Amino acid sequence: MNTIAENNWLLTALVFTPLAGALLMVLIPEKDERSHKQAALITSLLTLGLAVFLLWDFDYSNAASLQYFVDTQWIEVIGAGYTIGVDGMSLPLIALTALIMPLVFVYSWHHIPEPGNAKAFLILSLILETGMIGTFVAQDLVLFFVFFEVVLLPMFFMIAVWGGANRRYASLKFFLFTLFGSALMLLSFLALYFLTDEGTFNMLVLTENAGAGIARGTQLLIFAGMFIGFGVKVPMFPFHTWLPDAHTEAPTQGSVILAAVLLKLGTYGFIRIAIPMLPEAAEAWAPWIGLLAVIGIIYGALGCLAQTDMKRLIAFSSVAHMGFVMLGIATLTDFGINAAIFGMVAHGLITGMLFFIAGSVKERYHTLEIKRLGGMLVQAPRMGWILGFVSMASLGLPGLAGFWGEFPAILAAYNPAAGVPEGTFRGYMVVAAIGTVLAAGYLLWLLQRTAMGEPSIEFADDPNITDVSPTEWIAWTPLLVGIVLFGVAPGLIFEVTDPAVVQSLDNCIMTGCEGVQTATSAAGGG
Amino acid sequence: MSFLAALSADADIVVAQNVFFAFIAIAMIYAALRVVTTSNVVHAALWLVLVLAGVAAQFILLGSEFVAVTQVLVYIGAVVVLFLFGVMLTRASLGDDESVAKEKRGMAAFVGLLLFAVMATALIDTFEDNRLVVEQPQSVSTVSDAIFSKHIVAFEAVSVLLLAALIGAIVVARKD
Amino acid sequence: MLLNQFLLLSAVLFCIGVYGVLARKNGVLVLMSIELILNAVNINLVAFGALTADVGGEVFALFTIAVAAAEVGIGLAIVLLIYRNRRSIDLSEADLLKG
Amino acid sequence: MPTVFATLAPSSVPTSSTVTQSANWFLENAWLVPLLPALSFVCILFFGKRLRYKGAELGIAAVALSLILAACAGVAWLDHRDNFVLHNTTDAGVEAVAGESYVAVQNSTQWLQSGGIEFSAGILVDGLSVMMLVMVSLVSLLVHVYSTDYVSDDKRYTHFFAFLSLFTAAMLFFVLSDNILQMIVGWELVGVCSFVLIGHWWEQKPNSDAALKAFLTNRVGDVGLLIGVITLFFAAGGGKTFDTIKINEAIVQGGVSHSALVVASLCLMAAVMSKSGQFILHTWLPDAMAGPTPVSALIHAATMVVAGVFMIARLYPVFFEGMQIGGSSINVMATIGAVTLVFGGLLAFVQNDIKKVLAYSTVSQLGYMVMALGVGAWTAAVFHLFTHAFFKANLFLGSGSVAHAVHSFDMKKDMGGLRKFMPKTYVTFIIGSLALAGLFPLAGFWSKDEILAGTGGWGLFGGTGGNGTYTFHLLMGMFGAALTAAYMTRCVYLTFHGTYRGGHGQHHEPHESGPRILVPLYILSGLAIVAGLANLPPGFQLVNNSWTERFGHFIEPVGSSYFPKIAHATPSWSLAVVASVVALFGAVAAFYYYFVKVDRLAKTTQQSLTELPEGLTESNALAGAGHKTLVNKYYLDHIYERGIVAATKGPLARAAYWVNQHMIDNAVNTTGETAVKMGRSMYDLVDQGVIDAFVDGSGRVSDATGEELRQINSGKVQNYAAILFAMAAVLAGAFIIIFAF
Repeated sequence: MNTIAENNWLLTALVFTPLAGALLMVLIPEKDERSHKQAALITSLLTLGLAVFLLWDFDYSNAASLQYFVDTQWIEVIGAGYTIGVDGMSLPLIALTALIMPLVFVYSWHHIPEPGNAKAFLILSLILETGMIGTFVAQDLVLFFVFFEVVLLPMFFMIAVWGGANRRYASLKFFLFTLFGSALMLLSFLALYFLTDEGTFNMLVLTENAGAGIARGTQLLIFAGMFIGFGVKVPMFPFHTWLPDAHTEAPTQGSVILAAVLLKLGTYGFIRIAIPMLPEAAEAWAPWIGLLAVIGIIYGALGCLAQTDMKRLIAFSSVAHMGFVMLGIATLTDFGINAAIFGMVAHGLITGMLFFIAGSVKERYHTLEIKRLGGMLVQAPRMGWILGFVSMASLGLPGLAGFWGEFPAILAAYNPAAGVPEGTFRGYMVVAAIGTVLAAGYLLWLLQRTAMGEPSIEFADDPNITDVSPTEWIAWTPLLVGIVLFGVAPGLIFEVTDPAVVQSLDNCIMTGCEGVQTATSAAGGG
Repeated sequence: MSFLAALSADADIVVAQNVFFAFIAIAMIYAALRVVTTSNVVHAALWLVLVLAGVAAQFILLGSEFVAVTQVLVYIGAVVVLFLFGVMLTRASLGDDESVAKEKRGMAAFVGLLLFAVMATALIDTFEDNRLVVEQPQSVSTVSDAIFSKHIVAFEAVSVLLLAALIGAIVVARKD
Repeated sequence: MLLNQFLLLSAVLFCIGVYGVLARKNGVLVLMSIELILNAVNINLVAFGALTADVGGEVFALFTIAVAAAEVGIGLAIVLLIYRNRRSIDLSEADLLKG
Repeated sequence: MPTVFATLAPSSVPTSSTVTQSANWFLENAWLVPLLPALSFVCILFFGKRLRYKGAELGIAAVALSLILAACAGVAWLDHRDNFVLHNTTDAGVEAVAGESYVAVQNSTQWLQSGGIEFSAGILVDGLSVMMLVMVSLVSLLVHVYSTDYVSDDKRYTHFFAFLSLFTAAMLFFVLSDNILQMIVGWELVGVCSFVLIGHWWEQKPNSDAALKAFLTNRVGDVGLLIGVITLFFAAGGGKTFDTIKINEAIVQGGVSHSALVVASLCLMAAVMSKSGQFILHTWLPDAMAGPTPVSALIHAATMVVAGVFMIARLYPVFFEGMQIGGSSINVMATIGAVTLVFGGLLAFVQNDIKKVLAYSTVSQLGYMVMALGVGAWTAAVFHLFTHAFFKANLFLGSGSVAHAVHSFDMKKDMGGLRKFMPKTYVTFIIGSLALAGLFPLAGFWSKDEILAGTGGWGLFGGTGGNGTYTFHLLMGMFGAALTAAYMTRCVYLTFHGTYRGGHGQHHEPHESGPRILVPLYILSGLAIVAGLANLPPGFQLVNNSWTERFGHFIEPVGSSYFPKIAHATPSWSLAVVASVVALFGAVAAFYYYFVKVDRLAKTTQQSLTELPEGLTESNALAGAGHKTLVNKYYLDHIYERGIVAATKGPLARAAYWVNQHMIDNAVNTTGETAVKMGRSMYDLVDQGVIDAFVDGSGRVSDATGEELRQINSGKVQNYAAILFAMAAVLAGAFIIIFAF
């Protein structure tokens, strides 16, 4: 695979700027909350600046190759390297992460959750950012794993310390689930290391090797390990039960980060690691992934219909949306995987936004119980309209970002890669399409009961209930603009991801993964 | 059996070593078991001394005299004394410890045995009958050369760690 | 001598140590069990050092001993603190993490 | 850098021989027509409240400009249709392509790229889309003007105009789409605007319920749309394209498997049924009358609901081949249309709400259009779509004018005798009603007659030809015509005749509406009179031959490679006469009942009556012996009343309504409730029960002593450590096992 090693300081700077900021903040006394907020915001803005420079400087004509590539020794004895690089697949996700974090800090300006301690909260957020960006740039399995786990602890503390009433249970559940998945994932990584001839953790080498020399049965086992490891993070049915709890209990910022970026680590792992490294096993597992994906779509939607809590409903909707992403991935076609990446970004923007709104609703009404809310359009009309707008985006309205994650995924399911059972996937397609109806159902139902109608007597004259505040506007506007922008011009993302995805699937051809081969060559011919 | 084969094939010195090893090992395992089962804290500390001394003896068998000496000095000389101080300061009953009754032995034993089974399988599977030939003890100068050249950074780090631990212990245990 | 006899001995000690850590309720005894584990590791280090005729094994054993000393110091200080606060060093009562 | 933005640069479209890129400026740049209202939406949203007229002026200006552009495009199309000669650039030079007369204009740019395939966005301008452009922007402009008065004191005035603009933009975008992906976008966007505008007064639960119902019903159809579009994408031509023309051409040339087309056409039909209110997915449309009346006129009568019809017309080869319209076999589409038109007409009888009468009437008329497409009468369907837009918008706006005066939509309680108070509205309403009833020479007559002729079932005088002989559908169409005339007569009587029944607790009498309401009514009723002349049947001897069939000539893409070869029915004088007589018969029956009998009874009893009292014998007893004699004298009347009118108005319509309200609505409600129940029970049982229990249980298993129930969460470090060590051991074991492979 080609790599371009110019400007190779950039990614390192991007990854470690938040960490440096966090270290700096350790020195500021805890009392000085304002400085902390400023420091965190400036750090994240710096990171965003670097990300914007990355977007500017990125060679789009070469989106398929890794750019800003760095490859140095890190832990010699086990052959783990500090290998980082970015291509079209990871670029949108890095940009998303860099965008979300400043918004979170802007939102935190007036909304540090109970029990306070802005210093710790903000430092943890910055460490999270390092972990997330690091995961997206890592090109070495050990490095990937380290960053993947760096994310875990801050999130655990965020939920356990700043969470709601049932936070301990939720945080522990989150921790145990994810740790369980990570362990299996690590096992798979080690197996790959030992069983390939090269004995390396370098993802480029492993991708090019694509499972050659490993017995089919072993490949299936290794893939299963990754499947569970990444699947827990996604989260796929039936590993999803940590998600509603974690989301419900987490502070607003935690929910936003969790929904916007953290869930993507799992799907990104599938695209970047599991499928290219073990294409043969991926093909064998694809129908099962697809099955769990569509179960997730329907199950998540039905779960939403049963919820009485707004935040929990949104959390369940994540299960359904990530089902679409996984369905796209399971088709093993360039169409599907492009759709999946788009879906990740769109879900990040939309669900992140929904959680912001839920946080603000909670702050105003001190409850998220749907039947007690109502008439938000009367008391806070702008917020009500934003909720309506984002609901529309979430249910996949064409012209807004959500559609481009859903529709192409359903489209890809009509014609999955050869070697993947076509009839089965057409069945999945129909089920997924029905899922869109249910999505409309629960979102509009939510909208009707929270935003429409007259306000309930309980809150009718509550002076706390105000419309969107300036900080909220600043934090929300970029997300809203992004939802429209990517909805109108989906090419902005597809153009970047497509070459990388096509090449990633092409790589399987060279090592004889026939199924993917025919699919991509057919697509290329069309 | 590879063990027996190894024993019979070796020279006298090796036989002596093996006998010595077996003797010490059995004593150590017994002592260690007593450490984790006895209900008397002071007794436990004393059994621990036996284990630590056995480890020192094993070091000598392996030709690492300097480490053995350090083991005796640091562990038996300092650490165990520290433990005894700890026992006294916390005024834990010098006799039987009532908390023994609350122990969850089943769970712990299960985990311990499971772990041992896995490790033993892996070890026997991997190293089958690799031999150790200890020609002559490592000289102290070799060890010191290695510490102060190749591992100097680690050495410095450990010294800083010790300092930090010292300060930390004082801060934590201070009365106010 | 076989390498495995040392390794197995070390494994036995390690597992006994783990048993102690898990089963014991007395803080001081848990610390002692941790010492067992550390010593098991040391035997491993030295044995491998002897196998490869490398001095690194011994050097690291020495470092471990030093770190263990520090660990015992801090550990006992924490136990003292717990004792002072709760008048007991029974770990089964230290369950602040309970959800 | 940003090569990303290069995507916005135009890319050449490899097109077929009946498509050109270079044409008149107005045709090439027709995308400006939807763009203007879209910009106006954004501007109204952000600055509307600060403007002098609160944003209305922006909307009106944008739509007026759109109308001008659309009209220019229309004129340009007239020229283009007849005079454009396609040139082919070859090595030898530029040469004219012979034999092509119908050349559509396509202009597109790359939109996105995925899997190495480029997807374009663009416009397809041909007769059909130009006609829709003009029609939509015209009706929209009139509705805008009308609304400035109608909703003038609404608290969300600005917001209302913003969404009117957005709707107009979305609808124009939809009709201009050159590919089906873009059509989905427009399709859904108009749906959302409909949702927002139906729920305009969302404070009341019924309104938001209606909005939800509309959106969800449409979503159900959209499942079909998605699947149908995807099937076409992969099946049509094997080229993986969304391009409408390419798909149509591939089908016309016969390169597409029939089974795929069957699937695609059936799926798309589901979408049409929901959007265009076809039986059984029509129930949302009457409920949608909860929205403001201008919205009902624009969205739920003239434009959005015909989106389904437009889609069939646009993708006609898919349906033509998929449903085998060429034969005279009973095909799904024609039958759905026929059932809908009768069913809708019957339902219109029993409504008391004037808007619901019109709503069911819309359902019925949409049924005509779908039936026409189903029997192969493409031009007739599109022509009916065109005329219907004017007279139905006219009727809706007229009903709005009435309701504006009496502050109610209930004909029986609050209307009656309004002819005296609102003479101008009355006249326009009568014109609209007559046009809808299909009486010569108003618009509805011509288009309905063409549809009936198109069924090809009129064999009495030599047959009318066409694509097959659909006698059943002809009969249904005839019956529908009689029904239409009858229910409109009833509606007119209840609203404008008799004596005024409203005004409870009101100080002032109802008064005529202002000019901003009346002028749109005049224009629309004018169009309702003359629109039918656009497509006089061929062989219509009263005018010069060059005046006949102009609409069909300019709109129907006959001879182009993207349209199937369909046969045209020959118009028949006898059919026209018979159909008119049937319609008149319906009108006369209803007229006799209301204007003669009820009116007389009302005068006798000095009451304002809306019906004869329940039960005909009682009514006779009440009317007195003289009246009884009269009734008995006219034996035929008796049959009408007891047989046709009473049966139709009473049991049949009531039964149909009952089915509608109970069976279908219930089914919808039950489905919804079941889904929620399923969700809840699944959540309780599976999610909270099985899966969580499994997780918690696994914690218990690792605890050998099993002292505490929630061991996993005991808070004791040692338990955590135990799990940690055990899991490490298990993992190491797994690792060893993997090695053993």
